[in-house]
Amino acid sequence: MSIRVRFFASLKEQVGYSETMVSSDQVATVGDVLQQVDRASVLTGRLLYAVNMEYAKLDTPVAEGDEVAFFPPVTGGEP
Amino acid sequence: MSIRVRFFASLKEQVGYSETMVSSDQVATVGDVLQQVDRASVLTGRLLYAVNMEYAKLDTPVAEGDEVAFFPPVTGGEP
Amino acid sequence: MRVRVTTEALDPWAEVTAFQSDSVHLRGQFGATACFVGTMRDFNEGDAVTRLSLEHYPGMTERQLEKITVAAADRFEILDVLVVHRVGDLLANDPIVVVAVWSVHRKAAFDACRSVMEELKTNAPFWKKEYLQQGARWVDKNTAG
Amino acid sequence: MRVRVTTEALDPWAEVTAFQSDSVHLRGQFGATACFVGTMRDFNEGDAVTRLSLEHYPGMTERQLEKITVAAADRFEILDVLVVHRVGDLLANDPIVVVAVWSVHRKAAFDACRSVMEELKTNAPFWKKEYLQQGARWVDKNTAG
Repeated sequence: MSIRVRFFASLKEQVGYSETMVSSDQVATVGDVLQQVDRASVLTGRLLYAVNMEYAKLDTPVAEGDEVAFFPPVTGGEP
Repeated sequence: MSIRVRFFASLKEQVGYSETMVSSDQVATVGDVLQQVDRASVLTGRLLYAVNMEYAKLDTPVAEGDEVAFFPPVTGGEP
Repeated sequence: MRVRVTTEALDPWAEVTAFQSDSVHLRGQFGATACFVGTMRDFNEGDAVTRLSLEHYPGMTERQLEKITVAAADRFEILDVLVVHRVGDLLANDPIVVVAVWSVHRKAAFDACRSVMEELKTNAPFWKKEYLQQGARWVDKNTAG
Repeated sequence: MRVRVTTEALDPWAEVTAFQSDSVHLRGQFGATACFVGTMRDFNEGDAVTRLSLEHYPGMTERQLEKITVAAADRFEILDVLVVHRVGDLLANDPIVVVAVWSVHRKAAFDACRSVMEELKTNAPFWKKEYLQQGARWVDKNTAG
Protein backbone atom coordinates (compact mmCIF):
# COMPACT_ATOMS: atom_id res chain seq x y z
CA MET A 1 0.00 0.00 0.00
CA SER A 2 1.22 3.45 -0.93
CA ILE A 3 0.31 6.53 1.15
CA ARG A 4 1.29 10.16 0.58
CA VAL A 5 2.22 11.79 3.89
CA ARG A 6 2.33 15.55 4.43
CA PHE A 7 3.57 17.69 7.31
CA PHE A 8 2.67 21.29 8.07
CA ALA A 9 3.95 24.21 10.16
CA SER A 10 6.11 23.23 13.17
CA LEU A 11 5.87 19.51 12.30
CA LYS A 12 7.35 20.16 8.88
CA GLU A 13 10.31 21.84 10.60
CA GLN A 14 10.63 18.98 13.10
CA VAL A 15 10.81 16.24 10.47
CA GLY A 16 12.76 18.44 8.05
CA TYR A 17 10.59 17.92 4.98
CA SER A 18 7.04 18.67 3.88
CA GLU A 19 6.08 15.29 2.45
CA THR A 20 7.08 11.70 2.00
CA MET A 21 5.64 8.40 0.77
CA VAL A 22 4.93 5.38 2.93
CA SER A 23 4.85 2.08 1.05
CA SER A 24 4.10 -0.82 3.32
CA ASP A 25 1.59 -3.57 3.84
CA GLN A 26 1.92 -3.00 7.59
CA VAL A 27 -0.11 0.23 7.67
CA ALA A 28 -3.85 0.06 8.25
CA THR A 29 -4.53 3.23 10.24
CA VAL A 30 -3.31 6.81 10.70
CA GLY A 31 -1.48 5.62 13.81
CA ASP A 32 0.43 3.04 11.74
CA VAL A 33 1.43 5.74 9.27
CA LEU A 34 2.63 7.96 12.12
CA GLN A 35 4.81 5.16 13.50
CA GLN A 36 6.34 4.60 10.05
CA VAL A 37 7.20 8.26 9.49
CA ASP A 38 8.31 9.11 13.01
CA ARG A 39 10.42 6.16 14.15
CA ALA A 40 12.75 8.54 15.98
CA SER A 41 9.83 10.28 17.76
CA VAL A 42 10.85 13.77 16.70
CA LEU A 43 7.27 15.02 16.50
CA THR A 44 6.37 16.83 19.72
CA GLY A 45 3.33 18.64 21.07
CA ARG A 46 -0.30 18.01 20.28
CA LEU A 47 -0.84 16.48 16.82
CA LEU A 48 -3.83 16.70 14.52
CA TYR A 49 -4.44 14.23 11.68
CA ALA A 50 -6.23 14.40 8.35
CA VAL A 51 -6.98 11.73 5.75
CA ASN A 52 -7.79 13.05 2.30
CA MET A 53 -8.23 16.57 3.74
CA GLU A 54 -10.78 15.52 6.37
CA TYR A 55 -9.96 15.47 10.07
CA ALA A 56 -9.17 11.95 11.29
CA LYS A 57 -8.10 10.05 14.42
CA LEU A 58 -5.24 7.70 15.13
CA ASP A 59 -7.50 4.71 14.47
CA THR A 60 -8.95 6.06 11.21
CA PRO A 61 -8.27 3.45 8.50
CA VAL A 62 -6.13 4.37 5.51
CA ALA A 63 -6.25 2.93 2.00
CA GLU A 64 -4.06 2.79 -1.10
CA GLY A 65 -3.56 6.24 -2.60
CA ASP A 66 -4.72 8.16 0.49
CA GLU A 67 -3.15 11.43 1.54
CA VAL A 68 -2.43 11.54 5.27
CA ALA A 69 -1.44 14.82 6.93
CA PHE A 70 0.05 15.62 10.33
CA PHE A 71 -0.06 19.13 11.77
CA PRO A 72 -0.21 21.09 15.02
CA PRO A 73 -3.38 22.78 16.38
CA VAL A 74 -4.60 25.41 13.95
CA THR A 75 -4.28 29.15 14.56
CA GLY A 76 -6.11 30.94 11.77
CA GLY A 77 -8.39 33.92 11.96
CA GLU A 78 -7.63 37.12 13.84
CA PRO A 79 -4.62 37.40 16.18
CA MET B 1 -43.03 80.29 32.09
CA SER B 2 -42.29 79.72 28.43
CA ILE B 3 -41.66 76.21 27.05
CA ARG B 4 -40.86 75.15 23.48
CA VAL B 5 -42.81 72.00 22.60
CA ARG B 6 -41.90 69.72 19.68
CA PHE B 7 -43.69 66.78 18.10
CA PHE B 8 -42.18 64.06 15.91
CA ALA B 9 -43.30 61.38 13.49
CA SER B 10 -46.92 60.20 13.91
CA LEU B 11 -47.53 62.66 16.78
CA LYS B 12 -46.62 65.57 14.52
CA GLU B 13 -49.26 64.35 12.06
CA GLN B 14 -51.81 63.87 14.84
CA VAL B 15 -51.47 67.42 16.21
CA GLY B 16 -50.95 68.91 12.75
CA TYR B 17 -47.78 70.88 13.50
CA SER B 18 -44.21 70.19 14.50
CA GLU B 19 -43.84 72.70 17.30
CA THR B 20 -45.58 75.22 19.52
CA MET B 21 -44.92 77.33 22.59
CA VAL B 22 -46.57 76.90 25.96
CA SER B 23 -46.61 80.03 28.12
CA SER B 24 -48.24 79.45 31.45
CA ASP B 25 -47.50 79.56 35.15
CA GLN B 26 -49.57 76.40 35.54
CA VAL B 27 -46.96 74.03 34.10
CA ALA B 28 -44.44 72.38 36.40
CA THR B 29 -43.92 68.99 34.79
CA VAL B 30 -43.89 67.23 31.41
CA GLY B 31 -47.38 65.96 32.23
CA ASP B 32 -48.62 69.54 32.69
CA VAL B 33 -47.16 70.50 29.30
CA LEU B 34 -48.85 67.53 27.67
CA GLN B 35 -52.23 68.56 29.11
CA GLN B 36 -51.74 72.09 27.78
CA VAL B 37 -50.88 71.02 24.24
CA ASP B 38 -53.34 68.15 23.93
CA ARG B 39 -56.58 69.42 25.49
CA ALA B 40 -58.55 67.53 22.85
CA SER B 41 -56.66 64.26 23.49
CA VAL B 42 -55.69 63.71 19.88
CA LEU B 43 -52.39 62.04 20.75
CA THR B 44 -52.81 58.28 20.68
CA GLY B 45 -50.58 55.27 21.25
CA ARG B 46 -47.55 55.00 23.49
CA LEU B 47 -45.81 58.34 24.04
CA LEU B 48 -42.19 59.06 24.85
CA TYR B 49 -41.02 62.35 26.36
CA ALA B 50 -37.79 64.32 26.29
CA VAL B 51 -36.73 67.47 28.11
CA ASN B 52 -33.79 69.30 26.54
CA MET B 53 -33.03 66.24 24.40
CA GLU B 54 -32.83 63.81 27.33
CA TYR B 55 -35.48 61.16 27.93
CA ALA B 56 -37.93 62.22 30.64
CA LYS B 57 -41.06 61.03 32.42
CA LEU B 58 -44.46 62.61 32.95
CA ASP B 59 -43.40 63.88 36.37
CA THR B 60 -40.05 65.30 35.18
CA PRO B 61 -40.01 69.02 36.16
CA VAL B 62 -39.74 71.65 33.44
CA ALA B 63 -38.26 75.14 33.68
CA GLU B 64 -38.33 78.41 31.79
CA GLY B 65 -36.76 78.03 28.33
CA ASP B 66 -36.86 74.23 28.29
CA GLU B 67 -37.52 72.27 25.14
CA VAL B 68 -40.04 69.48 25.67
CA ALA B 69 -40.59 66.85 22.98
CA PHE B 70 -43.30 64.23 22.47
CA PHE B 71 -42.80 61.31 20.14
CA PRO B 72 -43.76 57.68 19.53
CA PRO B 73 -41.48 54.68 20.27
CA VAL B 74 -38.32 54.91 18.17
CA THR B 75 -37.64 52.66 15.17
CA GLY B 76 -34.11 53.36 13.98
CA GLY B 77 -31.46 50.95 12.90
CA GLU B 78 -32.00 48.14 10.45
CA PRO B 79 -35.46 47.10 9.22
CA MET C 1 -15.36 57.88 18.56
CA ARG C 2 -17.41 59.28 15.72
CA VAL C 3 -21.18 59.64 15.48
CA ARG C 4 -22.78 61.06 12.36
CA VAL C 5 -26.28 61.51 10.96
CA THR C 6 -26.49 62.09 7.23
CA THR C 7 -29.17 62.86 4.66
CA GLU C 8 -26.85 61.76 1.88
CA ALA C 9 -26.41 58.26 0.47
CA LEU C 10 -24.47 56.17 2.96
CA ASP C 11 -21.58 54.01 1.79
CA PRO C 12 -20.86 51.91 4.89
CA TRP C 13 -17.58 50.49 3.67
CA ALA C 14 -16.28 53.91 2.65
CA GLU C 15 -17.20 55.24 6.10
CA VAL C 16 -15.39 52.41 7.87
CA THR C 17 -12.32 52.70 5.62
CA ALA C 18 -12.14 56.48 6.05
CA PHE C 19 -12.51 56.30 9.82
CA GLN C 20 -9.85 53.61 10.05
CA SER C 21 -7.41 55.63 7.92
CA ASP C 22 -8.02 58.73 10.05
CA SER C 23 -7.42 56.77 13.27
CA VAL C 24 -3.65 56.78 13.67
CA HIS C 25 -4.05 55.49 17.25
CA LEU C 26 -5.51 52.23 15.87
CA ARG C 27 -2.55 51.35 13.65
CA GLY C 28 -1.02 48.02 14.68
CA GLN C 29 -3.15 48.03 17.85
CA PHE C 30 -6.39 46.40 16.76
CA GLY C 31 -6.81 42.76 15.87
CA ALA C 32 -10.59 42.77 15.46
CA THR C 33 -13.19 44.89 13.69
CA ALA C 34 -16.85 43.97 14.03
CA CYS C 35 -19.16 45.81 11.74
CA PHE C 36 -22.91 45.84 11.25
CA VAL C 37 -24.82 47.36 8.34
CA GLY C 38 -28.61 47.77 8.29
CA THR C 39 -30.05 48.00 4.79
CA MET C 40 -33.53 48.80 3.50
CA ARG C 41 -35.47 45.79 2.29
CA ASP C 42 -38.16 45.98 -0.39
CA PHE C 43 -40.65 44.17 1.88
CA ASN C 44 -41.80 44.33 5.49
CA GLU C 45 -44.46 42.36 7.31
CA GLY C 46 -45.53 40.76 4.05
CA ASP C 47 -45.95 44.02 2.09
CA ALA C 48 -43.89 45.44 -0.75
CA VAL C 49 -42.25 48.67 0.41
CA THR C 50 -41.31 51.10 -2.35
CA ARG C 51 -39.57 53.72 -0.23
CA LEU C 52 -38.90 54.73 3.33
CA SER C 53 -38.81 58.10 5.02
CA LEU C 54 -36.58 58.30 8.08
CA GLU C 55 -37.27 61.14 10.48
CA HIS C 56 -35.10 62.04 13.44
CA TYR C 57 -34.72 64.62 16.21
CA PRO C 58 -31.67 66.68 15.22
CA GLY C 59 -29.47 67.32 18.21
CA MET C 60 -31.09 64.71 20.44
CA THR C 61 -30.14 61.96 17.99
CA GLU C 62 -26.44 62.83 18.07
CA ARG C 63 -26.54 63.23 21.85
CA GLN C 64 -28.14 59.82 22.35
CA LEU C 65 -25.78 58.13 19.89
CA GLU C 66 -22.83 59.64 21.74
CA LYS C 67 -24.13 58.35 25.06
CA ILE C 68 -24.52 54.90 23.51
CA THR C 69 -20.95 54.82 22.18
CA VAL C 70 -19.50 56.13 25.46
CA ALA C 71 -21.45 53.47 27.36
CA ALA C 72 -20.10 50.76 25.03
CA ALA C 73 -16.53 52.00 25.53
CA ASP C 74 -17.05 51.88 29.32
CA ARG C 75 -18.55 48.41 29.28
CA PHE C 76 -16.39 46.60 26.71
CA GLU C 77 -12.64 46.53 26.12
CA ILE C 78 -12.72 48.34 22.81
CA LEU C 79 -10.42 50.80 21.08
CA ASP C 80 -12.94 52.79 19.06
CA VAL C 81 -16.50 52.97 17.70
CA LEU C 82 -18.10 54.50 14.63
CA VAL C 83 -21.84 55.03 14.11
CA VAL C 84 -23.28 56.58 10.95
CA HIS C 85 -27.06 56.72 10.44
CA ARG C 86 -28.90 57.81 7.35
CA VAL C 87 -32.06 59.95 7.52
CA GLY C 88 -34.47 61.27 4.89
CA ASP C 89 -35.84 59.41 1.88
CA LEU C 90 -34.49 55.92 1.17
CA LEU C 91 -35.07 53.34 -1.53
CA ALA C 92 -34.75 49.56 -1.32
CA ASN C 93 -31.16 48.36 -1.00
CA ASP C 94 -30.03 51.69 0.52
CA PRO C 95 -27.86 51.27 3.62
CA ILE C 96 -29.50 52.84 6.69
CA VAL C 97 -26.94 52.45 9.43
CA VAL C 98 -23.38 51.29 9.99
CA VAL C 99 -21.86 50.46 13.38
CA ALA C 100 -18.18 49.47 13.51
CA VAL C 101 -16.11 48.59 16.56
CA TRP C 102 -12.33 48.10 16.83
CA SER C 103 -10.71 46.07 19.61
CA VAL C 104 -7.67 43.94 20.40
CA HIS C 105 -9.61 40.65 20.48
CA ARG C 106 -12.79 39.62 18.71
CA LYS C 107 -15.07 38.99 21.68
CA ALA C 108 -15.20 42.64 22.77
CA ALA C 109 -15.73 43.83 19.19
CA PHE C 110 -18.65 41.46 18.58
CA ASP C 111 -20.26 42.16 21.97
CA ALA C 112 -19.92 45.92 21.69
CA CYS C 113 -21.15 46.09 18.09
CA ARG C 114 -24.27 44.14 18.96
CA SER C 115 -24.86 46.15 22.11
CA VAL C 116 -24.58 49.47 20.26
CA MET C 117 -27.13 48.26 17.68
CA GLU C 118 -29.59 47.18 20.38
CA GLU C 119 -29.21 50.47 22.26
CA LEU C 120 -29.54 52.45 19.06
CA LYS C 121 -32.83 50.75 18.24
CA THR C 122 -34.14 51.38 21.74
CA ASN C 123 -32.84 54.86 22.51
CA ALA C 124 -31.97 56.85 19.41
CA PRO C 125 -34.84 59.07 18.20
CA PHE C 126 -35.40 57.84 14.65
CA TRP C 127 -38.78 57.01 13.12
CA LYS C 128 -39.51 55.09 9.94
CA LYS C 129 -42.43 55.70 7.62
CA GLU C 130 -42.95 53.07 4.94
CA TYR C 131 -44.55 53.83 1.58
CA LEU C 132 -46.57 50.93 0.26
CA GLN C 133 -48.48 50.74 -3.01
CA GLN C 134 -51.70 51.47 -1.11
CA GLY C 135 -50.39 54.31 1.07
CA ALA C 136 -47.98 55.01 3.90
CA ARG C 137 -47.62 53.74 7.46
CA TRP C 138 -45.40 54.52 10.42
CA VAL C 139 -43.36 51.55 11.56
CA ASP C 140 -44.44 51.23 15.16
CA LYS C 141 -42.19 48.56 16.54
CA ASN C 142 -38.64 47.37 16.37
CA THR C 143 -37.57 43.95 15.20
CA ALA C 144 -36.37 41.64 17.97
CA GLY C 145 -32.62 41.66 18.45
CA MET D 1 -21.56 31.37 -0.69
CA ARG D 2 -17.97 32.22 -1.46
CA VAL D 3 -14.80 30.97 0.21
CA ARG D 4 -11.42 32.20 -0.91
CA VAL D 5 -7.81 31.90 0.23
CA THR D 6 -5.44 34.51 -1.14
CA THR D 7 -1.73 35.26 -1.02
CA GLU D 8 -2.39 38.82 -2.14
CA ALA D 9 -3.15 41.84 0.03
CA LEU D 10 -6.69 41.57 1.33
CA ASP D 11 -9.03 44.56 1.19
CA PRO D 12 -11.96 43.37 3.32
CA TRP D 13 -14.32 46.17 2.35
CA ALA D 14 -13.62 45.71 -1.36
CA GLU D 15 -14.32 41.97 -0.96
CA VAL D 16 -17.62 42.60 0.79
CA THR D 17 -18.68 45.26 -1.70
CA ALA D 18 -17.79 43.11 -4.70
CA PHE D 19 -19.59 40.06 -3.33
CA GLN D 20 -22.68 42.13 -2.55
CA SER D 21 -22.74 43.62 -6.07
CA ASP D 22 -22.38 40.17 -7.62
CA SER D 23 -25.22 38.79 -5.50
CA VAL D 24 -28.35 39.73 -7.40
CA HIS D 25 -30.38 37.39 -5.18
CA LEU D 26 -29.63 39.63 -2.19
CA ARG D 27 -31.01 42.85 -3.69
CA GLY D 28 -33.86 44.21 -1.58
CA GLN D 29 -33.91 40.95 0.43
CA PHE D 30 -31.37 41.56 3.17
CA GLY D 31 -31.79 43.94 6.06
CA ALA D 32 -28.66 42.99 7.96
CA THR D 33 -24.98 42.47 7.20
CA ALA D 34 -22.64 41.42 9.99
CA CYS D 35 -19.00 41.55 9.14
CA PHE D 36 -15.83 40.67 11.00
CA VAL D 37 -12.28 41.58 10.02
CA GLY D 38 -9.19 40.15 11.72
CA THR D 39 -6.10 42.33 11.35
CA MET D 40 -2.46 41.77 12.22
CA ARG D 41 -1.33 43.60 15.34
CA ASP D 42 2.27 44.73 15.89
CA PHE D 43 2.36 43.00 19.29
CA ASN D 44 1.36 39.65 20.78
CA GLU D 45 1.78 38.29 24.28
CA GLY D 46 3.84 41.35 25.22
CA ASP D 47 6.30 41.11 22.33
CA ALA D 48 6.72 43.34 19.30
CA VAL D 49 5.91 41.34 16.16
CA THR D 50 7.50 42.63 12.97
CA ARG D 51 5.89 40.21 10.53
CA LEU D 52 3.78 37.11 10.35
CA SER D 53 3.93 34.10 8.07
CA LEU D 54 0.62 32.33 7.55
CA GLU D 55 0.83 28.75 6.31
CA HIS D 56 -2.15 26.67 5.23
CA TYR D 57 -3.06 23.31 3.73
CA PRO D 58 -4.21 24.10 0.17
CA GLY D 59 -7.31 22.14 -0.70
CA MET D 60 -8.13 21.13 2.87
CA THR D 61 -8.46 24.78 3.88
CA GLU D 62 -11.06 25.52 1.22
CA ARG D 63 -12.90 22.28 1.99
CA GLN D 64 -13.07 23.04 5.71
CA LEU D 65 -14.14 26.66 5.11
CA GLU D 66 -16.90 25.43 2.81
CA LYS D 67 -18.12 22.99 5.46
CA ILE D 68 -18.15 25.82 7.99
CA THR D 69 -20.22 28.12 5.78
CA VAL D 70 -22.66 25.34 4.85
CA ALA D 71 -23.08 24.50 8.54
CA ALA D 72 -23.78 28.17 9.34
CA ALA D 73 -26.39 28.35 6.56
CA ASP D 74 -28.05 25.22 7.98
CA ARG D 75 -28.05 26.47 11.54
CA PHE D 76 -28.95 30.15 11.12
CA GLU D 77 -31.55 31.95 8.99
CA ILE D 78 -29.10 33.62 6.69
CA LEU D 79 -29.11 34.55 3.02
CA ASP D 80 -25.41 34.32 2.23
CA VAL D 81 -21.86 34.11 3.63
CA LEU D 82 -18.46 35.25 2.42
CA VAL D 83 -15.11 34.15 3.88
CA VAL D 84 -11.77 35.40 2.55
CA HIS D 85 -8.54 34.46 4.33
CA ARG D 86 -5.07 35.76 3.61
CA VAL D 87 -2.01 33.47 3.65
CA GLY D 88 1.71 34.10 3.16
CA ASP D 89 3.75 36.97 4.57
CA LEU D 90 1.94 39.73 6.43
CA LEU D 91 2.98 42.98 8.07
CA ALA D 92 1.33 44.82 10.95
CA ASN D 93 -2.01 46.37 10.08
CA ASP D 94 -2.58 43.89 7.23
CA PRO D 95 -6.08 42.35 7.24
CA ILE D 96 -5.93 38.57 7.74
CA VAL D 97 -9.52 37.44 7.39
CA VAL D 98 -12.96 38.77 6.56
CA VAL D 99 -16.24 37.01 7.32
CA ALA D 100 -19.49 38.63 6.18
CA VAL D 101 -23.04 37.34 6.60
CA TRP D 102 -26.25 38.64 5.03
CA SER D 103 -29.69 37.98 6.54
CA VAL D 104 -33.17 39.46 6.82
CA HIS D 105 -32.82 40.37 10.51
CA ARG D 106 -29.76 41.24 12.57
CA LYS D 107 -29.83 38.41 15.10
CA ALA D 108 -29.08 35.68 12.56
CA ALA D 109 -26.34 37.77 10.90
CA PHE D 110 -24.56 38.46 14.21
CA ASP D 111 -24.90 34.86 15.43
CA ALA D 112 -23.74 33.31 12.18
CA CYS D 113 -20.79 35.69 11.71
CA ARG D 114 -19.52 34.92 15.19
CA SER D 115 -20.08 31.20 14.76
CA VAL D 116 -18.17 31.11 11.47
CA MET D 117 -15.22 32.92 13.10
CA GLU D 118 -15.14 30.47 16.02
CA GLU D 119 -15.34 27.46 13.72
CA LEU D 120 -12.70 28.90 11.43
CA LYS D 121 -10.28 29.31 14.33
CA THR D 122 -10.94 25.75 15.49
CA ASN D 123 -11.20 23.84 12.22
CA ALA D 124 -9.53 25.61 9.33
CA PRO D 125 -5.91 24.48 8.77
CA PHE D 126 -3.99 27.74 9.07
CA TRP D 127 -0.81 28.21 11.13
CA LYS D 128 0.81 31.46 12.18
CA LYS D 129 4.52 32.01 12.64
CA GLU D 130 5.48 35.29 14.27
CA TYR D 131 8.79 37.02 13.59
CA LEU D 132 10.09 38.87 16.63
CA GLN D 133 13.26 40.92 16.90
CA GLN D 134 14.97 37.97 18.58
CA GLY D 135 13.72 35.26 16.22
CA ALA D 136 10.58 33.45 15.13
CA ARG D 137 7.96 31.38 16.94
CA TRP D 138 4.92 29.37 15.94
CA VAL D 139 1.72 30.64 17.52
CA ASP D 140 0.49 27.58 19.36
CA LYS D 141 -2.88 28.58 20.66
CA ASN D 142 -5.92 30.54 19.64
CA THR D 143 -7.28 33.55 21.48
CA ALA D 144 -10.45 32.90 23.44
CA GLY D 145 -13.59 33.77 21.54
